[in-house]
Amino acid sequence: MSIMEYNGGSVIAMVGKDCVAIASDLRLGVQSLSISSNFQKIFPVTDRIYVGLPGLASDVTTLHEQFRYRVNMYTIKEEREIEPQTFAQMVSSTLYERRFGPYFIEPVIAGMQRTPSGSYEPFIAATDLIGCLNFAKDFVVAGTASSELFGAAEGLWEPDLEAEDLFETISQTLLNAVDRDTFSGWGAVVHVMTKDKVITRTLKGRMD
Amino acid sequence: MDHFPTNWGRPRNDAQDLYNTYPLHQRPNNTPKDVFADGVQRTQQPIVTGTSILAILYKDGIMMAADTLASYGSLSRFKTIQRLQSVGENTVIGASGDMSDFQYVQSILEELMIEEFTANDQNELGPAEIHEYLSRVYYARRSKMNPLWNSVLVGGKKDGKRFLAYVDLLGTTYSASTLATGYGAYIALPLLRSAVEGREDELTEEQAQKLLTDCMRVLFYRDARSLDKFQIAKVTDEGVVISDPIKLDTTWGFAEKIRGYGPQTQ
Amino acid sequence: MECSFAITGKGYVIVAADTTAAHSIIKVKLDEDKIKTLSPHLLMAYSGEPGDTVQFAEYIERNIRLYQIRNTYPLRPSSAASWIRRALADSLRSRKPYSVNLLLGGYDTSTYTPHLYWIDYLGTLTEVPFGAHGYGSYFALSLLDRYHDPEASLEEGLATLKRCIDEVSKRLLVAPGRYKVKVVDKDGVREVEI
Amino acid sequence: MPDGSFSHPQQRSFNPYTENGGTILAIAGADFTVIAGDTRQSEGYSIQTRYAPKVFRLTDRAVLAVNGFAADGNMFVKKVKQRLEWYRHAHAKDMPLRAIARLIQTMLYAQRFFPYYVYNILGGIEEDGTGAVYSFDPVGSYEREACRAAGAAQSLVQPFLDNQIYFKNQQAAPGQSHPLHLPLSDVLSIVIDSFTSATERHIEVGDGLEMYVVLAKGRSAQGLEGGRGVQELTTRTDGDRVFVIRRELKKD
Amino acid sequence: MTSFYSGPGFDFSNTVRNNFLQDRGLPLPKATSTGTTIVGCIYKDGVVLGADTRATEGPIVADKNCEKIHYITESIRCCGAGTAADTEFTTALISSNMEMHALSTGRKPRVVTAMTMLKQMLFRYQGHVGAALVLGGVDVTGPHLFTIAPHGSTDKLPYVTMGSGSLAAMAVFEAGWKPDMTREEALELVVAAISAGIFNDLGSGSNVDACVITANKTEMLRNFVRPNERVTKERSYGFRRGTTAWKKEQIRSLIVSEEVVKHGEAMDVS
Amino acid sequence: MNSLVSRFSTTGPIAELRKAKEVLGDDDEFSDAVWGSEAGFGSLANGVPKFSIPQVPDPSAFLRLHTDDHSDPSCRIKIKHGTTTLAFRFQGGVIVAVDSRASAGSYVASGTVKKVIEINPYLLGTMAGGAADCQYWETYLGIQCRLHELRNRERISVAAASKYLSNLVYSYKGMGLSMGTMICGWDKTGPAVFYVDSDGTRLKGDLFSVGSGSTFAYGVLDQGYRWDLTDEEAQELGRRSIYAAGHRDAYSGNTINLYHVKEDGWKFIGNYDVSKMHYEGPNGVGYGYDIRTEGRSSANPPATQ
Repeated sequence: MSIMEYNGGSVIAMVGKDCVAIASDLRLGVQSLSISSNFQKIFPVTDRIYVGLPGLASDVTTLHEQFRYRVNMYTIKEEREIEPQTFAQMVSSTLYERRFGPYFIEPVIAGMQRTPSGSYEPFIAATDLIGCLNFAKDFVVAGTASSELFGAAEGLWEPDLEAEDLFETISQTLLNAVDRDTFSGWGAVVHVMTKDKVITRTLKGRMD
Repeated sequence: MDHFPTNWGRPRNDAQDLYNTYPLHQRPNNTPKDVFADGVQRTQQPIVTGTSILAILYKDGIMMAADTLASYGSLSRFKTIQRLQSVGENTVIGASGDMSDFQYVQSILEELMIEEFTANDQNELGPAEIHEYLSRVYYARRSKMNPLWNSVLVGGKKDGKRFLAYVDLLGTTYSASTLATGYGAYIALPLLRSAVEGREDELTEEQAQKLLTDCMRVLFYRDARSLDKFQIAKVTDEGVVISDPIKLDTTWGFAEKIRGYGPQTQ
Repeated sequence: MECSFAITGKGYVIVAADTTAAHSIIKVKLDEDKIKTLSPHLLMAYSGEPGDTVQFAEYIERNIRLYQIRNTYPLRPSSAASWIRRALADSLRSRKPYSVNLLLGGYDTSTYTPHLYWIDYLGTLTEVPFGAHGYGSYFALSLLDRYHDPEASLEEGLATLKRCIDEVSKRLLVAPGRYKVKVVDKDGVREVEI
Repeated sequence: MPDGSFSHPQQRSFNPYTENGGTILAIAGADFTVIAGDTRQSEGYSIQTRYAPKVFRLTDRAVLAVNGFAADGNMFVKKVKQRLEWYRHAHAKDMPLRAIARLIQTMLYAQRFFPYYVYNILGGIEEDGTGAVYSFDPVGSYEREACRAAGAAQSLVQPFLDNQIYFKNQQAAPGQSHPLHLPLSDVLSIVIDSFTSATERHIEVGDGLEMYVVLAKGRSAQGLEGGRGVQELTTRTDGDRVFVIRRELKKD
Repeated sequence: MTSFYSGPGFDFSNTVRNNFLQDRGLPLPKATSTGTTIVGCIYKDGVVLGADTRATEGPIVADKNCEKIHYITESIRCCGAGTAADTEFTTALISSNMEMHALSTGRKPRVVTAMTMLKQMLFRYQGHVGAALVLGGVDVTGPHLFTIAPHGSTDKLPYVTMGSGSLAAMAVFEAGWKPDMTREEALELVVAAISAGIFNDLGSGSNVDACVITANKTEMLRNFVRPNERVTKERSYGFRRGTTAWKKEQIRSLIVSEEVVKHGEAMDVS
Repeated sequence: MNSLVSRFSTTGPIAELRKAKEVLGDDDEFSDAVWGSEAGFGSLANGVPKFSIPQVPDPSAFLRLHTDDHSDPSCRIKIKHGTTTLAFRFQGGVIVAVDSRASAGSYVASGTVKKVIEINPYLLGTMAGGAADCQYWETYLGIQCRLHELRNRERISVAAASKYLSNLVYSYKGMGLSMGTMICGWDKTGPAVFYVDSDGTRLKGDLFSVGSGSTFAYGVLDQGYRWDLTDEEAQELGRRSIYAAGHRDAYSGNTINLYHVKEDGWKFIGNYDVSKMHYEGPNGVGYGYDIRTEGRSSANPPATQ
């Protein structure tokens, strides 16, 4: 039982065709005892960025507060919304600052990045607990069920999924992965982002 | 057994005994004391050791190479040890790791071959049989928690079939067209694989010998417990031939241009 | 061992905590009140490392009070929970962290809703319809899953609480004997007998 | 170092176990069973060999896959084969699958206090002609299942199989239901994709793939016979049949 | 209460808490450390650096195509092995320091300068910053190649390797390196060395990145060789829409729609 | 005399065999039983089987080092663990209910474990702790119960069967066995439940729950338990209690297996998916808290005028 497994929880993000999805389970546990079935680990940062924070629940809240503060400061100073790429770097440096006393969180970032031509393209990234960024082109995962998520996503993910198909693929990946992990589960939530809307769905997952 | 919900079913934690209920015989200070335990000395670490063995398949059979050094810790203790040994007419074995254990294995193999010979059934043990026997010996010793601290390569050719396999102190066995033990598995094996894999039936004896010599040279450059004197054994249809020690030619010319480890230029 | 429970009902939160103060194998005191009234509509049950608990509870009590004096009205339950969590999380980074588990029950007078927050010594915060700390939670949570009703009247709520207490005293080897029970609703805080 | 002579010169106590990587899986169909394993054997970050079989034919209707500590695994398979040979001599027939499963349990449990570090999956055809998979833990607890992955990448492969074989978390289209058993061609595709996915994400999986297919007596071997890399291992002509299909996996 | 402002450098405020958690019997997670093969080799006109592209978390491949050759200056590059975040941030920091140095001195920076900065920084952290680096570049004094170990020791050789695949790669160099190679020979040797790591070391994998630096040109050959492309899957795994059961849905539209309501008559501008 | 000579002689076939055994470590003593069809249990019929013990000063510490994933999460051999089982006596017999999850570390190794072991048509054993320990010893117990029947021409009593098991595992105490089981059945004395564990405890009782989720099961079970429950109520209580544990305990869950022991032997009532119980329940009413209380709110706004 490591600290990362103390409260449990997993997050995954996937890229689709002009859309991106991020999903997490909803369990908050204390080791094997489940406390809450509605513990959100994914937070909106801007209209087009979501960040998932699986790990120690105390740090989920602390880091969420800290990111909110830093993003607000950025918005005030720069007078524009932060872009996903920039936000990822902010997450990375925030974590690396505490290289020798880390937060026990492995963030996952999903968003729609504005291109120079004014359109949006999907963006995902993940970092480890000291801020090493991983920009993948397909999917990123983190949390106690990460190996299960890697396996399921590697099998199920396909390029250029439309938003609705991406929803099915990420949901199936997440649900089947967390069912094989004792510390994740108790329901799930999925956010699918396209250029003009965000669809948030609460899944009917296993409750054991 | 621990009955606490989150630890249910696991062994009880003997570091703390909250309710003074820990079984008497298992209390931390009541562990069974074997008064003779100190008297039993097993090979718990290798003492006089040999380094890598390399072996490959080639067109006519198999070829194996080993240097002639036996080290005592970081001391180059014995410089003329032969670590390749023929067993019967068709097999050669090479051992790295503890040399005394290897000598024991040599003796039981000799005994085995004599017994087989006395059976007089015109049936000689080939490399596959000897490897199987060795794997059983090594596995049995690891199961007794008293391992023979070696990694052994067994190679040979019998009835037109080449054979090459590995066995180590845990009884782990495997077979491949190129094998190496010790540092050879890290340094020489990549070179051997790229040269041999897929070309096992094309490689001539000269090419094989050159390849092994090159690898022994690289090993001598990079393995601190190696020597520039080595032997090559080959097993073909004609039987086993183990060469006399060969001296490696080495060059260290590039070193002349190096000054220091950083900003120095002169 | 320490046990605390809290459950919400129609317009109220019941908070119950055992009243034992223990040192090693000795019960030092049998009627200790481990539920602090932080503001007119806010209750906090605390348990954990002896010493830390009282010190932390008083620190929180004073600061919540200070806020009320400065701003003329008290923090709403969710804000208070967030602030308390922050205080606990920050203390965890200090040289001498507080090791305190909390159940924070409050009645939000502007939305007419009772709120219950479960906070542990690591600074984990989550809102729950019912919660428990201590070994009692291993027995009470499944029981409450079965019997808790968000629209229960106070009598029904107390009956459910009674079930929890009975179950814990039946099954837990180190079950505490007595509990203090407090209720917060639109009329404020009051103690009830059980 | 693989021979232990350099890596832990200070180590006082001898560790009789090591881990040799790789992954195995088995899927039972209505009248066939597929048992597969990769062929890489590794220790630490080194590849020991690119071809070390983990799946072994026991009889014409039973195939055993072993994974974990290779020396224990190989020795265990030898002992099982020995016991099956004795059974054949005593009874003049092959041991039925469910009896082999029980045999493996008692053999594993005999080492309860010095366990074989081996995860076993037994696959084959039952006496009633149905496909069956038995999975074991290292000390012998076992159960019959329809599919199972074990070994280094079990946690990667199993959720994928749950989804694709058991249709877990999938709602069937209105008015339809999920098939109980998949056809052989689908199962083989899923097995191959499981292993290519595991190879992508797990460093200890790769090099080669061996898929054993056991067909119930009388089932046509169409699609298998003459296929690429297919070899038949059946010893008798009138019973169940065993095939092996070999494929390459990535070698990095 | 701690403020959100934090000064430069590392922030140790969590260490007390983390030690406390450890005392409670919760082992701390290990930082992501990567097995890697990185190499460098000097040839006639400059330096060739090489790296594989696999990043691992234990036995799991976290990133199949990451970039391990980091930018220091235009003609100095640095390959990183070890703790991934450390290599990333250490090279970024030194890169910016080098830029500063170049601006304040007004000269093209030298490779030894970067090496000295790196070794001093790593030595200061006594190996706790787990970066093992191969630094290569060309400056006015010619091509240079260094390795920097996590504790801050450095080495200067005509061909170097680092990471878990370093032995495999070094074997290729020892067998094949010769002085004054051409660009093609050097590049081929580097590719062979990285490939030896990719195919023989489980910590290394996927593609070969290379970087050729000469006095007046730097070529970053990202994914120079791709020997490990995934084969196409046997099946398609798309799901029928409606496969997943969900309980509730919420749609947030990001389109700000404004209705322009006309008020009164249009202004008379005649 | 001959045998003595052959034992100490250094030549001849027996000596050869002995030497080979010594070198190759073949310490399996095979009796003729292995030739038979008993699949290895053959030797068991003759007495308690032999186990090989590692030759180290403290074998149980050795075992713990390699198999206890709780003290060392990276230990190699992960033995399956985690469970909730319960059994209780009531006027209509004995209800036995178990979950079906086996976890190895944090990985759910299986969701379909049969944790009720059908010893014979009148005896059930439950499985908690080491899956292999329970499966093996209760199968072995089944053999002994059958032998008892053959020897004495009557069914073994639940008390005797449980005593037999208890004595067996007690002889291995401290070696690292892990087992907590309820032996349930119906004999001349009526319905009976005995709790037996690897510590050597054996308790007769009315109501037991065992395993990591047992506390959660107790929470529901105690509140609903009465001696005079009807069969349907009792079955519902067993099911509901295991659901409660499956829901709250991370190491329990997946499905519920429910058995009812009556005078004419046990009967398998059914297999119920925990998640389906949460959303739909056995008859359309979900057990889940959020399902049960859907639409209900604790907000108490003053009645609007």
